[in-house]
Amino acid sequence: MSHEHSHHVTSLPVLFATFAALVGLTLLTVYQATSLHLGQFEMAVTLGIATAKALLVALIFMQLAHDKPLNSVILVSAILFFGLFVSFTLLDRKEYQPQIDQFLLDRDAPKVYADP
Amino acid sequence: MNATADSIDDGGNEPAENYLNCSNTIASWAFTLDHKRIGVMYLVGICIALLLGGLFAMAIRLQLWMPEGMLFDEQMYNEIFTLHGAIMVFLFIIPSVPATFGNFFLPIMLGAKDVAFPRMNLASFYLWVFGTIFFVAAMLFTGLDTGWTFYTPYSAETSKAPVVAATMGVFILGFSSIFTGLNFVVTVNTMRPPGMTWFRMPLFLWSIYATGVIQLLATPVLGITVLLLGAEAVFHIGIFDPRYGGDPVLYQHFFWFYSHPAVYIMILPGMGIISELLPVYCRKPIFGYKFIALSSIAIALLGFLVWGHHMFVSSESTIAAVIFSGLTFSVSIPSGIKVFNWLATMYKGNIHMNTGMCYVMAFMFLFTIGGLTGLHLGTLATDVPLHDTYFVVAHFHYVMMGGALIAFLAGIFHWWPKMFGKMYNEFWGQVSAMLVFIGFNLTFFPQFYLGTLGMPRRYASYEGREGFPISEALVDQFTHLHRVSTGGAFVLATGLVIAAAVLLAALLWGRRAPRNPWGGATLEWTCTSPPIHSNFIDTPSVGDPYFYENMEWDPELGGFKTLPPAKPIETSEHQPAGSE
Amino acid sequence: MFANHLLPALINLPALPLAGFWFGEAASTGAQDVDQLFALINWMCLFFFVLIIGMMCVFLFKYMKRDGHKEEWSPSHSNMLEIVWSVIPTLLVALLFVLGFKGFIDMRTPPANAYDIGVTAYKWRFQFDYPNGAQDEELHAVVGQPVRLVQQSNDVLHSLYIPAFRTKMDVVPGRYTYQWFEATKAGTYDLFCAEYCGKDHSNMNSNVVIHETQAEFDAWLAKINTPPDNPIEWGEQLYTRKGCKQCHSTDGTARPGGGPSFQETYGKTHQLIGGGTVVGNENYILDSLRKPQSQIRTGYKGITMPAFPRSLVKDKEVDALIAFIKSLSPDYVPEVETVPEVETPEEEGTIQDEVATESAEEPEPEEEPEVESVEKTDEMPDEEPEESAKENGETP
Amino acid sequence: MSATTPHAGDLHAHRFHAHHFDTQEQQFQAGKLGMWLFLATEVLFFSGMFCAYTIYRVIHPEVFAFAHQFLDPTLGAANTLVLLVSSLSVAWAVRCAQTNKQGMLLANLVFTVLCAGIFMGVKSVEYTLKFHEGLLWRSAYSFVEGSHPDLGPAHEQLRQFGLVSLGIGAAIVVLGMLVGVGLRKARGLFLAVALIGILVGSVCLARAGVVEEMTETQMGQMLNVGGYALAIGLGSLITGVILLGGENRGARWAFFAIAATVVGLGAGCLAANVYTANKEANAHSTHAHSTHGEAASAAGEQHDVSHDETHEAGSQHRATETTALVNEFTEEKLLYGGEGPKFPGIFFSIYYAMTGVHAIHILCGIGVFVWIIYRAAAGHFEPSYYGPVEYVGLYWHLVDLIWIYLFPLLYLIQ
Repeated sequence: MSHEHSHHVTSLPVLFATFAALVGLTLLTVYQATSLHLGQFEMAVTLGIATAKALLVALIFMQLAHDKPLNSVILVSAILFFGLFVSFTLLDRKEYQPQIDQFLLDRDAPKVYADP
Repeated sequence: MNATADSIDDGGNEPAENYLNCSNTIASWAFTLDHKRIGVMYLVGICIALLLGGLFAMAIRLQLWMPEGMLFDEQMYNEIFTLHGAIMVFLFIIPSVPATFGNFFLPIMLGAKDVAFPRMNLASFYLWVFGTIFFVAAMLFTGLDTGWTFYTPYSAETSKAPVVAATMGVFILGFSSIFTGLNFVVTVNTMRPPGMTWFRMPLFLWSIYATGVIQLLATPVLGITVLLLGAEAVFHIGIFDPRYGGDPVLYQHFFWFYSHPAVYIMILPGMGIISELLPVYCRKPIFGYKFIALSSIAIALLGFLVWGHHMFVSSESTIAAVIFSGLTFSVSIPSGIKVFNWLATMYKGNIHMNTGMCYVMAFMFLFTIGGLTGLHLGTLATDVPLHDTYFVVAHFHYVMMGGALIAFLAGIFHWWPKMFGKMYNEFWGQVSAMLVFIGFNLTFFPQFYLGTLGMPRRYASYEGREGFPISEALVDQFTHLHRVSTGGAFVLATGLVIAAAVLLAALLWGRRAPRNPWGGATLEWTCTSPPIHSNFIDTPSVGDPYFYENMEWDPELGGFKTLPPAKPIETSEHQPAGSE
Repeated sequence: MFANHLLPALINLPALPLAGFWFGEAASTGAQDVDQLFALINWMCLFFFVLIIGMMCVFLFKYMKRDGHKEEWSPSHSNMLEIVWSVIPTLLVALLFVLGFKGFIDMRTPPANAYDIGVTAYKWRFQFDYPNGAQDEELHAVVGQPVRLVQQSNDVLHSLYIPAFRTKMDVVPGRYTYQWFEATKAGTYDLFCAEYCGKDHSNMNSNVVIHETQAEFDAWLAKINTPPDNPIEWGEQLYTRKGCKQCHSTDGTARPGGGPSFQETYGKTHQLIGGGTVVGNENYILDSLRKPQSQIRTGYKGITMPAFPRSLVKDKEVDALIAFIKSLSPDYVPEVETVPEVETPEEEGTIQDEVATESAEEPEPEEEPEVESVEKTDEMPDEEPEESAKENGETP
Repeated sequence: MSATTPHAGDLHAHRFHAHHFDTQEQQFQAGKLGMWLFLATEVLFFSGMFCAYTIYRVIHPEVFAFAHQFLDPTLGAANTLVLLVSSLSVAWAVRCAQTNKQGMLLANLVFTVLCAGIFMGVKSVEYTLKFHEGLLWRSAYSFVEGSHPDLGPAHEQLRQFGLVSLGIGAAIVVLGMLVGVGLRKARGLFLAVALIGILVGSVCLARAGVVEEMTETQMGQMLNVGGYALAIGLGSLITGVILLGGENRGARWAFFAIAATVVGLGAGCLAANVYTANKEANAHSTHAHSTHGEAASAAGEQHDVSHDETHEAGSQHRATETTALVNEFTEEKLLYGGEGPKFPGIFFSIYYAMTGVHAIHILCGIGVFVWIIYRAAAGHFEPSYYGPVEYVGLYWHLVDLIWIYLFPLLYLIQ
């Protein structure tokens, strides 16, 4: 195995095709967000398109598709810990939101104690 | 194993030049890329931090001698305990073992010339220095009184300048920590020598590796947390500060997502040192190698799932508290596995009670108490009264100080001959271990009781305020316990001073150290004491790191010498479990 | 010193855990549950501690290096052992989790008949609001009556901790937090702030008074709800009760790290940070209380003074405080006419009168009343019909 | 793990082979692993802000729906495209290093930095606009009509200074490339100066373009921004022609394609600015205080305006009602309350935190690219040693990747 070929070299057509796909997906997401009204699916579709783009960048531009699996593992585990952090925090935050709402409600309501 | 008797030089004729004396200019130290010199510079730095943090600790203990506070007013006391905590956590414990012993010994244990990124390593040290400068700035501004946790909204509304200085210091120290961890992970991953499979690495490397993983995954969250906190204090961006619609409990989530795993950054390297020292001093292969190695990784990963247990009474929701409590108990299992395996290693050994071993025993005693009292705190119902009391203070000092600091001392006594080529006075070393052990227990055990009686932490005085005195019986009990604690602190300090004196005296008057004074089988004992600039003359060959049967005490050398192996290691029963 | 304090403490120390009295007196229903669980964990810990450290010591002495002793072969791993010492602790901690979980759910679930007491924490006091409108800085309750504390914070994080009831919950600004207890014994207990909250954190304690009978409690409640007739006397009480005393003296000296003395306040002209002066009159005092950061006198760190909104100090109470501060002024002459006036519900009128008199004497007569009226309209929603009397005096 | 297996090509010692690595392959893989680990820390670094975003969006969807309308999706999309193009050029640069195409390597790297400059330029246009409209973070949020300050004569000077420094910057880039290809000694200095010129230029221009009073014609603005974009496009075009003359035919055409893209982007940027300018003009001329933009005020009603209206209404979001609410607002409410008319500020807190930290990453990227360009011009990289190009490329892709999420999450909320 000669050194020049020990690393994957991405061909130009692949690079440009990836780029074209990325631009296409960007236009799609702008169109979807401004012209289509998908209601409850909107967030999922937006994030889905973003993730598709992210995957293209990671797999082809960042060459994860041809790289050692360890590097993919690192990226994936970073994202997993990201998810862990956000999801646990969000879970707790949503649970105690009523106590904040109640507080704001009371604060804006007339005072309980008789003001002079 | 291709080592033969004649290929191993046991130190008969040491080369005159080593990493310490190969060049002498200041620049050769300041710009060195040698991991050993960087490790030594770190050692000096963190010892200064320890001294500083220790002085603040003594000030705290003295203050609490009298119920009304002996030395300072409240404000001053608050600043002192804040600096004690922040300095000890960010400047001392987190970098202590990885940055000194990790830097010094990780490449040597791998038979490598250096870590993967030597320049990044030096950068990491200077980031530590700059971070320290920010802390000094925070001290000079006077008024960093937020506690080391920087809880909002208090940190966002008072004493802005020192808070911003200190948080920026933490931010920079975070980078230092990330660089160190990254370096170690990459080094272990890519630079292991031929023959050193994952399960033939010394256990110290496993623990440093696990620590590196935590440093990489947790520290950036601290970075963004302090950055947002700084923005909150300066611009009032309303994410954490309730005065602007933010949420202080959210800050606690952010903070503990780093700071709980950080606890394992502190203790895992300590456990690694114990796993390394124990078999050497017991002359027995480590018991359950694979379980100890994997439990390090398990602790590192499980450590990320439990941060919410710092918030059981911080108005975290009940469901989150329950989930976090359940997950918290999971961490106790791998920790328990380690302790039991250490015990099993001692079984039928030939225990050399050197200073290093004395500290190892102290560690096991203190860490057991620290770990077991974690059960009181992990259990939801009992945590409620104990939270934020001296019980917690005692618990984490048993783990962090009784764990991390004692392991650090064990390591320093173990490796001092290798690092500086001088033997220390064994008797005084053991005296220091005794004093530290006794002093430590005297200082912190009464604090468990203080905590259950209800003494809250971070109190500058405990007599109550005018018109509302704390009940007399309680003040009496508090006073007695605090005084035992303060007395113990002086014993502890004496022990530490003696330890420092023993080590420094060794530098001046110590006998020249042989290559292998304790009979260790890891690679650092095959190079000279102190090691030469490039560590090894020839690439060392890798054997079983816990195989001691081919070693023999040589009174002439004052150390151990290696005999040809009785039988090839590959077929030995003493091979680590992992290689099967 | 050693003989006096250290020695007795050392002698007592081993006896303490033996007595089984880790916690102090248990005075609530929940406390007994916590104590039992704590004792269980203690025994469990003791067992493991003795096991581990005992084995360590035995090995240490048995296998210590000595002449002729050599290490012996023993297996270097055993999956059976590893499983044993993983599974048994797992089961035990699972048990602890379940027990702790149960106890915790009880702690977080107040009974339906709980008596609500409002808690407002501020630097560095707790204020308790009773349903009948009474306010006090002591927590009072009755034996056998479950009490739910509805907590809010005026500034930073605090934590209300009652060791005797084994209960604690942070008080968080911007939201409510709750805790509850049911006392089982009458008496006076300590109450601490357990979450670090700044300078006087260690002085933010109070008492919990548990009354034997409901009648006793009601009597106390009625008493606390009736302020003294004399506003100066009332002001003096508030001076202690609202925490002014911690930072402000009454003898002209400045407390270290605190604020100006009350004696130096009324009727003097003060230099402000950032230029300008202010005259120590009623408006100044009101502003200093409601918006302390707006006018900071030179030589003081205004940042330490928390704002006291109306939920903490009612307007009536402000009047009393002003009367008190006024009485401290060196050139104070008791005014015979005003005293009966403040006793009536129309204290607001008093302030107005005084401001009017004041403005006649001050160099800037234009500004002062205007500020006053803005202040009042800003702060006063119209929904106080029962107090309409005072509106008459000041609506433009 | 084959890191320790020596490669045939590794046997000759390379000049950039660090002494502590056994083989060059080992060195390359170590660097790459290090970079990936660093990227993992970057992901977690951003996680804090994504967490804050998620939480406040889940709890206050109405605030996000209201406030995001002040962001211009056209500018956001333009910046997304700029970053995508730069990602392509970086990937291409790596390929060039692998295949030993020195000229294209250099060209691609320089082009990437230019893209970074454009990104920062557009970003500063956006920031300036928001600053002057009072669309700031929570405590400083003060969205009031007609809050554009007049910079006076300093304004014109600023714009000219921007144009001149941009021109100088572009010229020095060209010179630097020439010198880099010819005399491989001093081009690092040239390139650094060039980049500083470009950055200063684009920021100044952006400021000048936005803060302008509308009495200054829109034509002036068009010229500014157009000149800016065209200068960059032409600069890289000329550079490409000079650099590639005779070196590589296929690549030359490809480079023309890139240059055309840059010009296109410049035009897009121009269009975006014209669009912005039109919005301004509308706001001032039609004084139609229509209530399109009343939207979700503090009361928290869900804003429901079709996107057409949204676009037309533009800055009419400074609706009278909002203004009225701002006036009603009292300090006490801000200090001790969550919601108030200033509450949309929470969106901008998060917006500034996320995009600001991202922009700092872009700046750091520019810094390392300068270093890489310096080394590329010095001819350090070749198929057996191109690690640094790949590592910096990975970093740049991650910055792009984060923006890929920031764009829809901030600009495209419904």
